[in-house]
Amino acid sequence: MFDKRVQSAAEALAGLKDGDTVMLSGFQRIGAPDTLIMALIETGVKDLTIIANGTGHPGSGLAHLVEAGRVAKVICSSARGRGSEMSPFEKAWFGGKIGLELVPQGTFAERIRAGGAGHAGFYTPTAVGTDLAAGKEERRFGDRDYILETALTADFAMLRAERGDRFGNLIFHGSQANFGPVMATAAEITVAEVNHLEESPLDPHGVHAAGIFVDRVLHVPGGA
Amino acid sequence: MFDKRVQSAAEALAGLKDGDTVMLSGFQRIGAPDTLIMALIETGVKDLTIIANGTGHPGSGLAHLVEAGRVAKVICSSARGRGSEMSPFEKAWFGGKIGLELVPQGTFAERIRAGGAGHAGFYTPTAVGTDLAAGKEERRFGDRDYILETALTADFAMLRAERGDRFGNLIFHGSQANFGPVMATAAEITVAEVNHLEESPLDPHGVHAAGIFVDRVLHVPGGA
Amino acid sequence: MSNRLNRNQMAWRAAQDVADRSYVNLGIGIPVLVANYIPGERSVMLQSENGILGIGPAPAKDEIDPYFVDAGGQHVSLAPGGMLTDSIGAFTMITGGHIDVTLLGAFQVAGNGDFANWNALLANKGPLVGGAMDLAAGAREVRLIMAHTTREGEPRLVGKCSYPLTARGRASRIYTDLAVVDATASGFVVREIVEGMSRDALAAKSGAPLAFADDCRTLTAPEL
Amino acid sequence: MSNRLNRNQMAWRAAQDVADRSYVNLGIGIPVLVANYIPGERSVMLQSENGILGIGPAPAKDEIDPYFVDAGGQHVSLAPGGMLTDSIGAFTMITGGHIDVTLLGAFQVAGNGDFANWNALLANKGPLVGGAMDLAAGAREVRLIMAHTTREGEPRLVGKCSYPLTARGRASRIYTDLAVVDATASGFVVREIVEGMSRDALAAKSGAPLAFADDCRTLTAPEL
Repeated sequence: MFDKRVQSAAEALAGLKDGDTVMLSGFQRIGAPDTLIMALIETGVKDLTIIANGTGHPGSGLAHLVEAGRVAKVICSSARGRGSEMSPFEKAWFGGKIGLELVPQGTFAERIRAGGAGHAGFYTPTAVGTDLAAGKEERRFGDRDYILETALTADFAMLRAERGDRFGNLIFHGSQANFGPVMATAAEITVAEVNHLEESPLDPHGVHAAGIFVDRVLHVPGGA
Repeated sequence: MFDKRVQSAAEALAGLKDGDTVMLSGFQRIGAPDTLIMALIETGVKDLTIIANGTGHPGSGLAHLVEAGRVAKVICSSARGRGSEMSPFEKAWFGGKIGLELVPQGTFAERIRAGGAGHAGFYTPTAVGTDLAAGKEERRFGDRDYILETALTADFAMLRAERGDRFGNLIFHGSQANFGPVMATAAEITVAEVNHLEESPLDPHGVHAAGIFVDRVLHVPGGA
Repeated sequence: MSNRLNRNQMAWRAAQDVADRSYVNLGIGIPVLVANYIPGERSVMLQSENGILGIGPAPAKDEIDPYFVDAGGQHVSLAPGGMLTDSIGAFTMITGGHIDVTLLGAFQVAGNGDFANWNALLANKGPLVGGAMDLAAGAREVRLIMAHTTREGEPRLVGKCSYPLTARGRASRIYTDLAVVDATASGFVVREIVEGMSRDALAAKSGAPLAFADDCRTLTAPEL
Repeated sequence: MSNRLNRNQMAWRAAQDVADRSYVNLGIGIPVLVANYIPGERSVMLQSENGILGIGPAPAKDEIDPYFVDAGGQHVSLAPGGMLTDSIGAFTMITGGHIDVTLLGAFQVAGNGDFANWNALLANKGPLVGGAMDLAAGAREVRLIMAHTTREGEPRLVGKCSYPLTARGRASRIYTDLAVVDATASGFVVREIVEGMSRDALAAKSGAPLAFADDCRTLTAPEL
């Protein structure tokens, strides 16, 4: 029987190990799997490569993870903290203790999609002629220049969704989906924490992330 | 005010001209915009390049369009008729009167997505080492070979959906979505015929094709 | 006479190897019959490349929803926990390695796993590739179900395919009416052979050298 | 003293050029203020790259849904006809050329449309690119809203950007506190200039040659 429900965050993270690459959904804290991230800190794993849109809002799970020194490198579109104080990431980065690969946000999303769809890479017009194209192949198609961007995959993807069922299907609310559905496709093991874990299957026409992409679902009431 | 409703098929097809490239949704006749196609035949346009998954089931709009001699070339994943009798496409093709570009179905869908997302192309493992990779760049990434496939775009995309609203949002039913949502993104002008044209906006969490991609919506009751 | 398997028995045998809680795509022809014989205690999610994840049993005539058809055009129902998507969603599952097993028909297979199933070079028939190459390249495992020889007695297990290839080196197991054979780095290895057929007789019906597994067993199936 | 525009007036002026029934993405800072000044008879669909198409007015405090935030992290409502999507859907809209206009802030712009808005090379601040490069490359038209000079009086309209570029040749119009200026193949062309400022005085505040349109007008805005 398909039953992807897990009973604890520890069970949700089983198999995670030092050196893993981990995708974390969320944009402006909406859709961030903070319960899973706090549990991840508890496990003690280190040397992680984190693929997330930002480096962690103040007080967020990711900010705590970076502050705890468990992250070797972040691939993201924003590495800036808020306000005048330096963020844990900025402190680590200016201190030479953490790596950074900065990627335009659309390219970031699409590189994950390429990973999830089994494509090696794609040609995008984004960032042509800029510092973020440095070292990347540039190529002309028709009358326009493009750069080659390559796929991103991960050992784990951790998401937050509004609803889930035992088949792993997920539904998001408001602006919560953001990187969740695409990250679900690109990891060896995808774990979702959900506000509502439904007894019956979700509406098949309204599912935003298909159960085939989701390996474990943890009930974590609360938003967002 | 956003109001993409049109009152007739003729209005829905305004601007279509000889030599245009037209995407047609549908898989096994589900989701095929047959009313629009029959109206297209009425307009008399010719020398069309058709991008559709198949070359037209017996009795379908596309089969009629091919039979009427309006199609110069088809880009598709299936060019085979049903049963023992030759299809209109097969007659034209073996007679040297129509062009064919055969594409694996996943590559076909993804080339349209590349067109809709502004990407020039992508590297896929599909068809490596086969006749359908002939003339395409092959390239190794990691331990696997991929071929470069390029974007498809069109002058018009014609879709069939279950529900639409005046903003152009669409909802599909069952296996009707197939190529509709992606084709909507890849054409200069996207036209949808819908079974139900709703007075009020569709459920924003359940929209399958966003109104931004859809230019004209025609109410055509009936399935599928 | 040997106990040659019929189509249902071939499907039955292939079904015995379908794992519990797996995601499976069945090709048209004999492969779709596999769904009828998956052991009842196993839960399997059947995918169709036109956008259905979770195909259920064929519906009763009065329960047919005409919008639900599979890739072969048959009316289907939706299984609990299934979901609907579009062609992009469906092929993300396929090329992204999310389908555990695809079972396909084939014309020929070589000992190294090359196989041909899309173009039989038929007179007066247009070519049809559909999703075959995407499934062949993308599924985690590709298994074939095919008669051991042509009607004329020509081998279908060959040293080198003469028909146009679907993919190179991707077939791992072949279920025929006479045997279960693995394609391996060192060529064909027979795992099971029908009662009453000698190894030499099987070799005579094969176009490439056969090795026999140490634990090569008798291939049996119930009356079907 | 010239009638230098304040932030609201700059946003107001930019809003006057936003066409009816257009799809618009507004960057953080002054650009988001544009939403407040779009003439009431025009319908505009505002997109946010975190997955909202159709941002409505800021919600009243007791009507806030915490799951609805825009790319700047502000609570938003959903406009009628809007819809929710994920990052892939949002960036398909952006890089695919489906956004009619993006209005962005910038540090510098060159007469050929090169501009810099993502990396001010700040001490102790991590870099943030977000969706800027995707919007710059993908929107049909890119317009900038920016002070004509830095606080220290250094020109921001320059011959060549010294800050890292966001895109080459993509900015077409610049709204400053002093003028409305087009970036063209032959360099800057001033369309409007605030009352009380001479052409020479404007040129002195600009770092590259200015041409003046034959119909160069006075730039005025209501009290805001």
